Amino acid sequence: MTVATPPHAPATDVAKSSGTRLVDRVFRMRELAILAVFLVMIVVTQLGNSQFLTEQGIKDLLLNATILVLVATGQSLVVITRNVDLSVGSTLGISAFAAGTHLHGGGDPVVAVALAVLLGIGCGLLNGLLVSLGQVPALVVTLGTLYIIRGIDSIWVGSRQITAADLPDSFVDFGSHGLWAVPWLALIALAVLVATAYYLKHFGSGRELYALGSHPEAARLAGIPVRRRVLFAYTVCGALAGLAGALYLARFGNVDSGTGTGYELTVVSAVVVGGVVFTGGSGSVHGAALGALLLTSINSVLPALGVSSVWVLAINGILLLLAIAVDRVVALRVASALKKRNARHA
Amino acid sequence: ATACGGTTKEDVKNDGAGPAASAGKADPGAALKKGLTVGFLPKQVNNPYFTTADKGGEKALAELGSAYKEVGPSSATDTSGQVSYVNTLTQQQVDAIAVSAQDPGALCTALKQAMGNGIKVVTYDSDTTPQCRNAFVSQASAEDLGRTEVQLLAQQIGYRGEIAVLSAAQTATNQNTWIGYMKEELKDPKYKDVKLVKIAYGNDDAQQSFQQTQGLLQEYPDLKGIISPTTVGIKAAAQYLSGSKYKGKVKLTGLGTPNDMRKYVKNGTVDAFELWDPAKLGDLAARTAVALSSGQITGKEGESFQAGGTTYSIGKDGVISLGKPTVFDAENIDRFNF
Amino acid sequence: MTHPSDPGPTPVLALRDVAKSFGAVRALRSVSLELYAGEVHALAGENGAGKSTLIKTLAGVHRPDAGQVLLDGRPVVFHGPGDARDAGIAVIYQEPTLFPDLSIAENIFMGRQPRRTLGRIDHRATRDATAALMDRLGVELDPDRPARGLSIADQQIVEIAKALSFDARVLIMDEPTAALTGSEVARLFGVVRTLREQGAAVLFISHRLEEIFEICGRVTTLRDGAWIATEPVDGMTEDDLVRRMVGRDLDELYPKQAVTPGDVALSVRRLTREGVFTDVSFEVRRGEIVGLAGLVGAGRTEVARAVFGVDRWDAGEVVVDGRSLTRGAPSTAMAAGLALVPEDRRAQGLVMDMSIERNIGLTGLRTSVRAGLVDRGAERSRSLDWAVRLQVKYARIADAVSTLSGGNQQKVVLAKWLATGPKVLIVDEPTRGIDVGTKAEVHRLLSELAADGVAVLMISSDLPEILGMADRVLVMHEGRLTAEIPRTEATEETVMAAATGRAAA
Amino acid sequence: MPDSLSRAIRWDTVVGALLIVLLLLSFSFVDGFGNALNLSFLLGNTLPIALIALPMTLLVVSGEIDLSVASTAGLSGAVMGKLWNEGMTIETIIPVCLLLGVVCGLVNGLLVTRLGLPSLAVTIGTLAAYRGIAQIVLGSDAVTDFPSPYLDFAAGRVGDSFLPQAFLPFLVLLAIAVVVLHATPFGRSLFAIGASEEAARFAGVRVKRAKLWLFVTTGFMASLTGVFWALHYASARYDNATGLELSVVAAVLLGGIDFDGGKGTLGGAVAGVFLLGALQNVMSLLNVSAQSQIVVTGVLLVVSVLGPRVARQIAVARAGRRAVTSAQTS
Ligand SMILES: Nc1ncnc2c1ncn2[C@@H]1O[C@H](COP(=O)(O)OP(=O)(O)OP(=O)(O)O)[C@@H](O)[C@H]1O
Ligand SMILES: Nc1ncnc2c1ncn2[C@@H]1O[C@H](COP(=O)(O)OP(=O)(O)OP(=O)(O)O)[C@@H](O)[C@H]1O
Ligand SMILES: [Mg+2]
Ligand SMILES: [Mg+2]
Repeated sequence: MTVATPPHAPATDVAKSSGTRLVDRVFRMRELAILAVFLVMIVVTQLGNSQFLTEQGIKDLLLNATILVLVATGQSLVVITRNVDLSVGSTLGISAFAAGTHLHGGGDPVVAVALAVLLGIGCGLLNGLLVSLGQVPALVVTLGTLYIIRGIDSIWVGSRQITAADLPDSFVDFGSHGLWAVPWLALIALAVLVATAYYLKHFGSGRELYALGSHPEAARLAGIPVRRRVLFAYTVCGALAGLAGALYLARFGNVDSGTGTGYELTVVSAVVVGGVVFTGGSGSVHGAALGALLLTSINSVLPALGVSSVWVLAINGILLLLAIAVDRVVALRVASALKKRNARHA
Repeated sequence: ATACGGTTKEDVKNDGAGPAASAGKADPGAALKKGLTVGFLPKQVNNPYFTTADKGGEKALAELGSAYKEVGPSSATDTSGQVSYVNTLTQQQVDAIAVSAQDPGALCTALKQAMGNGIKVVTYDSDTTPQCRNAFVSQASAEDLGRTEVQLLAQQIGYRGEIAVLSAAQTATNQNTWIGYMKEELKDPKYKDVKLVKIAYGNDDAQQSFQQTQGLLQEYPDLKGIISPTTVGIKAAAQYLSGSKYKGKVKLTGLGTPNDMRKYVKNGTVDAFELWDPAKLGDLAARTAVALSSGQITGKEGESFQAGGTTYSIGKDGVISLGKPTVFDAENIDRFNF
Repeated sequence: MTHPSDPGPTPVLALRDVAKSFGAVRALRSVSLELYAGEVHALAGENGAGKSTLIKTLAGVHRPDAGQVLLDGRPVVFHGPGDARDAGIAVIYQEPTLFPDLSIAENIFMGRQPRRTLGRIDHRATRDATAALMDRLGVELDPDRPARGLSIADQQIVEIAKALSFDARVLIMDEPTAALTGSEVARLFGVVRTLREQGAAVLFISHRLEEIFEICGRVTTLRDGAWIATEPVDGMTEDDLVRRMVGRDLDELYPKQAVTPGDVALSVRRLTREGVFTDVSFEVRRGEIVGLAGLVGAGRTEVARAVFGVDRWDAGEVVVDGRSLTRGAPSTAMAAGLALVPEDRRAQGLVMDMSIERNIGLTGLRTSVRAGLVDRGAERSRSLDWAVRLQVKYARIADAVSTLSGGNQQKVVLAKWLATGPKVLIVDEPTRGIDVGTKAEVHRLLSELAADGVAVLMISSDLPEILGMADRVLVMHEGRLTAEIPRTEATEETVMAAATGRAAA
Repeated sequence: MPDSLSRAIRWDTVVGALLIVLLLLSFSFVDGFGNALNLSFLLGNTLPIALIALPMTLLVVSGEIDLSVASTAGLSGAVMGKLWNEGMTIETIIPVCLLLGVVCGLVNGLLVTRLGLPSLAVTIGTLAAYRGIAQIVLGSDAVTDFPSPYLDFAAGRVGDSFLPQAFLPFLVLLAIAVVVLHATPFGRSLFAIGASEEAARFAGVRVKRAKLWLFVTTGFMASLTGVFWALHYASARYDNATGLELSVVAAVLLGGIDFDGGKGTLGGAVAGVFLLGALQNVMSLLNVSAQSQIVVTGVLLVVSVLGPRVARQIAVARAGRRAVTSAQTS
């Protein structure tokens, strides 16, 4: 800062206009990079296979992304607070089965979904309580609950499974129908996403999530109820994993004790690709959602281009590396732009 | 040996092929022993298919007056887990092990150690290399399965059009054998208008199988039929088809369980598919194990024994075949519950 | 005891017989303090005397083990910093506590953003209020800029802005000026005076005694966690205050001995780092202490970092003792005999979670080895030796440095580098946050080192320190060396003229 | 008093004690646990995790993580099978595979240190990439016919004792790792890097170089594990060792290694590995179902982090109370 500012020269006008634009551009840029990668990928695929973007094709793309988008949205909330929830796959599995058993017993679909969400909230609360009250590393605790919830799920479910035949037709149809090419499930995910993004940007408690992820000690000193916020983030994450479980049931019509196994790595990948930083405090849910869309689309694009499934895994991994490398380059650009701005002039 | 004195493949092609027949001779007249313990080790516990199979084994053992136990890993790709369960069963001195091998080679050392400790080893559903077990109870001859699936689909599409296969993992031994026989069958001139365009791998994962099906349909818009010789694959493909515009237009067949597929048969997504009765498979595995332990058979080609009223004979490499698979369609599906 | 200048009947905020211990360390023992509306009250004491602990007790960070906190004469219990804030107490902590990922505006208003309907944040109002605060402090910081990458001084400014934004009844400042230069301090004091006139109570901590005399009405002294005295500043001398703090008389503060400089030990030639500093050339000789002055942000730290190799330089050359250094390699710089005491002790100087012993040992990993393995005995005796020589106040050498008071942490950083026996020592703000007694000690040490033939480059924002210690003063302005002033000609005026760019180089 | 107390509640000591208690109980009460065959099974099946846990501990202490280890192991197994099918000698194949592991580690290391990417993200990427390459290399083959001297070494025991032959080399590697981490300047600097990278850099530690070395070593050990795995189970497939990374991470966490970096001991990590291995073995012998075993593992992990925390809080509270009373009496 400079010492000699003329007393009545509000330099703030200049700062505001250019500054706002810069910061906004900066944050949008990272997401734009992912969006660009995504669009290029889609266009290339469409050029290679004209069947790709038919009504059915678009519907498939959206449906594929839906569940991951939901879980990734919840996960980003937790990651923004400098924590992580590895148990989402297990939560998804157990809530999907709970919803399934309810429907199998002739229950109401709305109650079934509510049941799944409630169970998810329960798992989220468990994680949140352990992490925030116990003040122990989230990675270990949620790796533990990953095992615990999965184990309980397996003991409860045993070798039973819920198949499409056990479910009301309306529920299964709901999983694949929609408004023209936009499935109902995708609309639900979109609504959740928009609501979460709005909350994070425009509500005090949303901003506090960023604050406490950015510097936990400072957050405590600023009087932010750290534990309550962390608990909240985990609860939302669990609830969304539960909701995703119910939607999984609608979409795949099939759940057993293994449902959602290994999902945590996919979710974490989506969040990371979406530019949510693991050390907390930065990133956005729409970034994470874009990351999820990108990741699931790769799995549709490659078969549509006729790439042998042997190659899919390797290409997936390399694209993931590319995505984070691109993100990093963008971030570095941003940093140097900030530095230049920082060069003040008397 | 090679010039550099190293160990190469040629040096070690020594182990005789063929099942690890027990030293003694078979005594077809020997009485079936009672009070034996047979340990079932499926690829994965909690897997409905294996649970049905193992329940069949449990029932048979109860009839024969022997004890049943089941152990196994909770993941179908946890090979080292399966190995340590072989070790555990060896440790617990069971009389026989019935195992569905995740990997044809990986269990060998452990199974040989078990046989070294006097334990009889029967593989079922999925085999190991022949010298690592006494006998293999095959669900149906691989040839039968491969050929009938092509026949089923060809009928449904009127012997004309492009077809694809949706398999499980690329490494799944049984899948690959079946696919081999499918290709054989397709060489028959009556299939001259049927073209197998692609083999996709869904890794026995619902979501991946889903997306692979989507990809097949996008890549080959004129696709007429899909064969999925895996219960997970066919289920995922059926669910995708039933919720898409391809429902009823693209035919689907393969291996599935009646409970999984009932809905899709009823709503017209699937006309017919096939499977053996897993409970019978478990039943036969149990009876084979007891027969081996009682000395009625040793696992050599040509031996035969009675099991549940039927006489089974041991084929090449110690393979015992369950029989022909059942075809399920709208007519008969409600008569089955597994 | 009487309060001759009692400004009002009930104190706004008070401590009565408060005690606080950390394990075996008794940080506060039965301390009482009364803060009245409209007064600026100083808190003085050596490093580790318990000042920060006292403040944290007032702020609700620590719960006292015994005694009471009184608000408007009534006992209160603060369950957390939020309670204290709601009671109208604003605190600037000794170490900046910003959220690096959030904008300056959000940092200032976190938790108290102006709201619109439905509890939504009014982003525009937040930004405008921030800009107004920056105006009031006379600084030009973009409210939308993230806090990451701000210099310590700028961080301190944001902290001050944050505290001011509360319009609090009580403002508590723990060494707010430690990172600031004269002109910013003057601005801050202007604001503090206004607040005082408006009836706020201010508690102020500084190790720069002249600041206490400039702005404060009363001063409370602590020593070893115990209350010593509370008295009006008027009529006191600096020596009186120092005696209260230290319990004895003090040696001369700047005991620079005259030495005849020897050979050139450090030679920096046309060093340039794109966009940060340009064409910097200077030499430091054995036995010489060279001061590097300049306004905050002039690029002094950046030069030091580049010379030591933490940052790369784009052009130029650094020669230590005749050996040209590779750029961007601190290990070769160390091998050549260079040492850097960095400005940010918490992030750069120390591994906070590691013990005192290990921290001091860290620079000696390469030297205290036997047969390729760490020689633990040698490491311990080396660490103990230096901890004692610098009079670090600690309970156990194996305690984590994070448990030390700020000044004692600084001493550990010094110990860590002096233990390497450097030929050239660069110290960046070596006495920031260090109490007068220790400051004298550090100064004595630096001149001893110089007398022993070490070349010392001293960066400091404390101009009297530079003037008192340096044989020669280099001045930087906006990334360039603008002046080189010999000791005899160095005065506040000449240095400031060069630092603000008013004098041609 | 607080000193000895805080030392006593160090988690790695607790894990070590738990392991010993478990072993004693199992020897006395669990049928079939104590015989040589079972112990050799136990050690043999735990070895792959233990082998990777060694470099992983160093990596985690320095604040990084490598999730691609299992894929690296799978890739070197796959390449081993492929080359063997091509007729190469096993004496050439093994060094080639180890070299491949070094390359895998180097790629991880360069991405992390040169591009400054977070290791968690990078190695999730290479986790998929390496496994994918393994799939491309070996496809659906399963190679089993490796030369028997090698198979026997990997699966065999020392004489009639319970020690697998491969355990002896592991002990040597363990000793090396312990010395490197706890007694060399390099190891010391890892703790500093993990706790505060910037402060370490300012103290002249070559942070990037150290990390690069660690990633390379981890890659090397992972491929060594892959080779061992293929020989031990006499089966080289592209999906060998799938999911092993989670077991390694769980064991290392259980051993009290802090994933924020800067804390932990190798003793704790190895105790964690064998505690998990022994527990699973015992539970199987006791006919505890696989599902319940998962729950037990999870509970153990949660307790492993909650336990020391609770103990410490109790200790601190007690010390505080004592200080107050002494302050009042003085
Ligand atoms: N969290 C803590 N844990 C253990 N000891 C602590 C802790 N905080 C402070 N101390 C100890 O309490 C004593 C008082 O520390 P405090 O930070 O209050 O000193 P200070 O007067 O602010 O010193 P300085 O001028 O150096 O900032 C010191 O001995 C310090 O080591
Ligand atoms: N010429 C410059 N103009 C504007 N900003 C600068 C300039 N040089 C450096 N900065 C930025 O200002 C901050 C302070 O710079 P630096 O630490 O080099 O200054 P300094 O003179 O050492 O000041 P102090 O040590 O008192 O903070 C750094 O974060 C740097 O990015
Ligand atoms: Mg202090
Ligand atoms: Mg500086």
